[in-house]
Amino acid sequence: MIEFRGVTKRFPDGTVAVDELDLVAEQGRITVFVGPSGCGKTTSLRMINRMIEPTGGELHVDGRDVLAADPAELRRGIGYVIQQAGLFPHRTIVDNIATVPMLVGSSKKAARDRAMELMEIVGLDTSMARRYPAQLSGGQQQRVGVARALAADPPVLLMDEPFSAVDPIVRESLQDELLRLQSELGKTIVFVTHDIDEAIKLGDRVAVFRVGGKLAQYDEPGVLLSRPVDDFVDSFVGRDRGYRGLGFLSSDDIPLGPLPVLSVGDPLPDDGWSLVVDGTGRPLGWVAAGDGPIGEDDVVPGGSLYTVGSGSLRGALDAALSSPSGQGVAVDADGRVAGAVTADAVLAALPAARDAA
Amino acid sequence: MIEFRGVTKRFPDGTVAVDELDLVAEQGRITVFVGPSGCGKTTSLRMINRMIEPTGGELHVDGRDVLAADPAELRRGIGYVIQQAGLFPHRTIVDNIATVPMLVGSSKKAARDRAMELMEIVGLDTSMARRYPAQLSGGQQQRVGVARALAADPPVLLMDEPFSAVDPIVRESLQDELLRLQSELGKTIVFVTHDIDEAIKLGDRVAVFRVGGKLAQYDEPGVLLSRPVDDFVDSFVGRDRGYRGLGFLSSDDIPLGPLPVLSVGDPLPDDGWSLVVDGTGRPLGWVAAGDGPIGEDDVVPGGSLYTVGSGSLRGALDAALSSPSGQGVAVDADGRVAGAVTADAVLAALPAARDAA
Amino acid sequence: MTWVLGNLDPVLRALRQHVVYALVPVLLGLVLAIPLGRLANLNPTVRAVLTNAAGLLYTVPSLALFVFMPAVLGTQILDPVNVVVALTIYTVALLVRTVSDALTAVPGNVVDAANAMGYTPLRRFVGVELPLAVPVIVAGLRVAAVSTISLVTVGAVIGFGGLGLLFTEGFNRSNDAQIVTGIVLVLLLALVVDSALLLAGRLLTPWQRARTRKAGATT
Amino acid sequence: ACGGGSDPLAGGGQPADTDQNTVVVGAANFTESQILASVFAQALQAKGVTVETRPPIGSREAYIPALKDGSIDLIPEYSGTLLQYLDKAATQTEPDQVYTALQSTLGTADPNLIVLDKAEAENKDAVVVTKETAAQLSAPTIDALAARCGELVFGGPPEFQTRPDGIPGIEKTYNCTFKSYRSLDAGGTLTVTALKNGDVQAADLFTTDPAIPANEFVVLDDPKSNFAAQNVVPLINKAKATPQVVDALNAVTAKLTTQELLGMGEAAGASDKPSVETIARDWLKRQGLV
Amino acid sequence: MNLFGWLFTPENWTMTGGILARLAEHLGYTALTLLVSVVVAVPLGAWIGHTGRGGFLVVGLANGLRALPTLGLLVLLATFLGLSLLGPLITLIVLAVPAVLAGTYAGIRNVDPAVVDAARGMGMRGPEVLWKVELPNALPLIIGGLRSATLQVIATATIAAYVSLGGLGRFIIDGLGQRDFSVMIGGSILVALLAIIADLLLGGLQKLIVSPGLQATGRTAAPRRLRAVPTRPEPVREAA
Ligand SMILES: Nc1ncnc2c1ncn2[C@@H]1O[C@H](COP(=O)(O)OP(=O)(O)OP(=O)(O)O)[C@@H](O)[C@H]1O
Ligand SMILES: Nc1ncnc2c1ncn2[C@@H]1O[C@H](COP(=O)(O)OP(=O)(O)OP(=O)(O)O)[C@@H](O)[C@H]1O
Ligand SMILES: [Mg+2]
Ligand SMILES: [Mg+2]
Repeated sequence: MIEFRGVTKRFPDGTVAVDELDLVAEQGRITVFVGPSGCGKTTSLRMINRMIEPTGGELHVDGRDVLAADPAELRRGIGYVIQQAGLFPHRTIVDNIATVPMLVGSSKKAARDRAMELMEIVGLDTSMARRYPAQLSGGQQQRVGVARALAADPPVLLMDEPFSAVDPIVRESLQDELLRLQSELGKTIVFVTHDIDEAIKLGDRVAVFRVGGKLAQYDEPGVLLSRPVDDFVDSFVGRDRGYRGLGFLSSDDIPLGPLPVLSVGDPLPDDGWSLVVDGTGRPLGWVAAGDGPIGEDDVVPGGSLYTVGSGSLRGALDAALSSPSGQGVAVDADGRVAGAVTADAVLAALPAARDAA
Repeated sequence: MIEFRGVTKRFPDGTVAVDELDLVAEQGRITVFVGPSGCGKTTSLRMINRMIEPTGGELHVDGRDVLAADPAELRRGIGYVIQQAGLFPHRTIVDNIATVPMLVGSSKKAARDRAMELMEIVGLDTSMARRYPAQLSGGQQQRVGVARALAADPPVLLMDEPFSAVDPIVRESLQDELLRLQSELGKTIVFVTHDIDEAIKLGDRVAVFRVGGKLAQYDEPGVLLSRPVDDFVDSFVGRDRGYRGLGFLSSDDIPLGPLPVLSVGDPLPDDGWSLVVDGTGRPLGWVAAGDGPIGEDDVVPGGSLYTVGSGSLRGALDAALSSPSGQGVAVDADGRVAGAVTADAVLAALPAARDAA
Repeated sequence: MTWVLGNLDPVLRALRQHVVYALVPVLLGLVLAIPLGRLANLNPTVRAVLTNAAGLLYTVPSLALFVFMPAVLGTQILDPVNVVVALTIYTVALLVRTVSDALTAVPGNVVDAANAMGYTPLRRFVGVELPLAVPVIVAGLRVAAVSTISLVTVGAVIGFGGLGLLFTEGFNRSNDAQIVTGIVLVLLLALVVDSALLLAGRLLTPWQRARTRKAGATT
Repeated sequence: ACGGGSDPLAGGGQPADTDQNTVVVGAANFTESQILASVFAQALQAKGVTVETRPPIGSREAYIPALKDGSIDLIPEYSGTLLQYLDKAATQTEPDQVYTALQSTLGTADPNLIVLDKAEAENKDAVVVTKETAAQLSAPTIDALAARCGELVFGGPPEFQTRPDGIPGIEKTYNCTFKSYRSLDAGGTLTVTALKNGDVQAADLFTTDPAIPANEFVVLDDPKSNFAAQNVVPLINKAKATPQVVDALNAVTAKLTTQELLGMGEAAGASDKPSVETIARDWLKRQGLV
Repeated sequence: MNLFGWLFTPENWTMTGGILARLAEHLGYTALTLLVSVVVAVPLGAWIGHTGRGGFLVVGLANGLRALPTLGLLVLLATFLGLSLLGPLITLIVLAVPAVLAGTYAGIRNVDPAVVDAARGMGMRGPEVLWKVELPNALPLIIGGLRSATLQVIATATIAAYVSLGGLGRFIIDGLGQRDFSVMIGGSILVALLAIIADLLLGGLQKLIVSPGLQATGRTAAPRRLRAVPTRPEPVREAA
């Protein structure tokens, strides 16, 4: 658990980067700091491991007074991941990861063995162990950065815009990976981003900072979207927040409708759109009404798919809206067609889901 | 009008960056090239002003054969804006903008006067005229870049990821500015980006390239979202595309429901949520049921607002989804409450809007 | 050529002497410049003082510096220490800025990451900053070594050995062959030392090769 | 001498740090001195003395301090200029007078240094002019030149300008003040070239310089004996002058005549540019000294 | 003995062959050398930098000539050319050209490629790009090269005295021959002072003619990444 009590940082030039911050980042949870550029996110984060000295207030990490601790030692017990990973370009991947264990006195062999394990944990092929950072893609480098921060098995992990330098697709996979990892490791994570989507996706709780180093709102993401405390948070959370808020509502209660399917070679439907599936029941696309048997060319790619069970109302609604037929395709965990979901059904489920959240 | 006819670019090392491209960028419209990194967007763009020589095919700009033109002269008639502006660091802002007019023989005075006008047109304070590029923020530099490209009043404007180096908020304002400018100037613009959101927002038509320099799809953004031709475009266009696609559907047909409003000081409603407005009828927020008169503190900020007339189904749906009461607030152009919009009404209007598009 | 073959002994003696006079200062200079360069980065004032002092030393003609040395050091007039110290001063003057620049160029986020992992300052310097500064330092060292090799010849004017003797003596006796031999040997020596440093730099920085390999592969 | 003096060139008087029995041989920065130094060195070696040679040092003003501080132990010298260097007031000009005066002056000036037997060989500084200039003079003497000194540029080594028997001596003895002085080198290529090309009209060269006959230069007579006798003498650190060393060097000087000196100078000028070591060794062999 | 007394004796300044005369000679040699070097090296460096052809030549030349011993070249030329000014002048030019050449080349090469690209994209032709964009932007490094060349030449011009020419080196060489330490140190101080003053003047010139947009403007001037090879050639001195 990380506790800020009235923490203030005034830089020598007079800038007040963080102003009387009171905040508790809960044990085993992901706390996200979000806000416009220069609002003091990084400063707040770096005070946790004393990379920046607070000028006022108290700061405790797992009950220990940060300001009373030896900085180097404190830092060895707190993982830190930054943008573009900050890897040591002159060390191989495995040695990068083994840095902290070796710093605290592990044997080289033990540190490297542990590093190899960690590579697997963060989803890196161990054949890359002997490469240098420059030989890795940006996304791979970020994974190494995470592995390195995890190497000493610190209870606390600080991450400062770790994924902002990679492209959107890789970023999404890194985010998913982080959530998976966290579900296994249960670290206390403080994560800084200026991307509200990322904050909402990753955060158990999200702290929105306003410029001047003030905390504007600190809430669960669903609450943030549905009840921003003021216009600043409202505008920061952005447009589409109604739609995005659906992402925090469970879709378990949506009834699935029947969805008749055809296969390639079947005759084209008489009217409207029909879904075509492959031999295993996975959706191939839609065909419009017509004559004759269905050819490969007749199949039009469909909309987004809604996975039953792991899905949110957001996914369900988008599946419905993006389908040419108005019927969203719901699939099971194996990707086989499970039924149809309509926008109306999503809306109908909304009040109940809101109450449940 | 810019016409690619079977244009191919094979670099000396054998890379085929653009492969038999056929494409017409229409007069007075914004054509966006989008696609993953390395797919040949930049190469295609730069062949238009012969910064790169095509190795095959024909290219015409406003009916003129590019390959037969004198490159330097051709370029003076085509505005070109690149990432991070590429401003001349040794010249003041006004002289940067005046470059092309002076190159084609304008007097210094005339060129500078014109440059001052352009600064205003792109939204730069003319007090910055004597500054140097290094003294401007990234967003301001981009505006200078646009002004410079416009200086010779070229009918054609090429823009290569012009906004990708600035932060998201500035980027959005630059995008809006570009759309405003274009509505006044009506240039033929080719715009390169790798951000599908930007492409959808700016493009009259969007060309999606796939790696290897092939055109995957070339359509209006609404069509792209609703009917991606294949899985590549589908996955590139991304999730939420059903919802985003609503942004291209007119909301004119949505019926507005009645929305009773209260003022501060009125008694709190008996049940459900009620909208509170100020003296001019502009929404202040929602209040929940309770006893006693409405105080400022009771008012909860509401969801996003839907502006009647200029709105799309997307805005209307989000207004409805983000409202605590389930009733989206529709406002008129002046921001006064015009009525309520519900999600059901949006869905009901969907088929008609789709047909109309 | 015939002259060289006929006078192999004195030529080789001069060469040996030259190697010692040139390489000792380069090594000493490097050893001194590293802590000084680090010091220079402590704050802008120290840096300004050190780099300006280095620049100033550069304006002192080398011949004069050779002659001043006994006054400063209290050494004998023909003591090779004079040359070695004078050339060491030049090397330090040349390298302090290079080392300072090289350390400044170490990416900030890497240093930051090291701090965040709990490196102590000394350990960080030795384990992270210095290795990353190697390419730039080696580049500067090559320059320093080559110029020192050429500078040693000036010592011959006032009675120090080395290949410069071939110049002064060849000049006295109008012996072109001797002068040319001297020039060629100085150039060869510079080339050999330069290549050796280049090679050493490569061996010390395997990650650099990794980078170029990758760059090569992607184009 | 830690801390040094205000004038480092005065030397620190520190004893040589080389082995007590090693004789360090130095030379001035002109060819003849180097040849003589090599002759000394090889003669000593032949007698079993450990010898170390130093690169040529420069002018007398440079190597005398080196001798004093023990950087070198032995150097070939010329009796007259050495005497004048030590005693600016010395007036002796005849070889034996000069030699005797030198010995006594040295005894008081620096008791650590002694000169061994002088050779018959002489190599004086001399005022040298081109054949054409000489032809315009009434007689080939400095006296005759004196009237025209004001029109002439004189060339010589930098130190000649201030040496007692250099420009000051010529001015005093012959009342000859040259138009200007041009610093060149000690009887080397520069001086010869300068005289040959007319950059200077009169120059300080050494009488044994093979360039004089080669270029048909004329050595002007010195009737008022501005330049003292210049017999070659070994100047040596007393501590190193063991009987073995003294005998070996005296044996050399006994054989060294002006003619022999000229011969070695010519050998050095030969087109194959033999090394001074070779010239010295050849001469020693011919003389049966090795 | 007062080591600085020589400098403060007025007649040492004014006499024939005195300090003023030597100073004038020294400045003359330096100016002539720099003039020739700039005329040769700036156009060559600009052309190579602009076309990108022959870059290896610049690098090779800069490195190779650095190793060339100035003293050796000087005496070699003196044995051919005698006492003329030509020998020392060639020697000094050989010393100065690489610095100016490398400065110019690096200056042009270091211009942000995006800026050059923008210039071409606006329809500037090759010479226009060079004149209007590349050269003005390269100016700081060109002058940097000139500054280090000037330092080297001023310091090294002293060796001209070794082959009997004038300049402040006379005091060093004559003082050496005469073992007059105060003359030597005085001469050296003059050389150092001259170098410093010349450098300050060139620094002033740089402020004057380099566009303010290129001079570090505090917060906004992004630090350039250092290259593995220093782009501004370090001053190298070979003889004095
Ligand atoms: N060392 C410093 N000295 C003075 N002011 C500083 C310093 N570091 C940061 N600041 C200022 O403190 C404020 C907060 O900075 P901080 O880096 O914490 O912002 P941030 O929220 O992380 O922004 P970003 O999203 O741009 O990373 C800014 O106004 C910044 O300019
Ligand atoms: N000069 C060149 N020589 C060889 N190959 C090149 C050259 N320029 C570009 N390419 C290659 O051509 C392909 C297309 O490059 P291009 O710059 O057009 O891509 P892009 O779509 O603009 O990518 P990005 O989004 O990264 O800017 C790439 O594979 C690239 O590596
Ligand atoms: Mg930050
Ligand atoms: Mg591109």
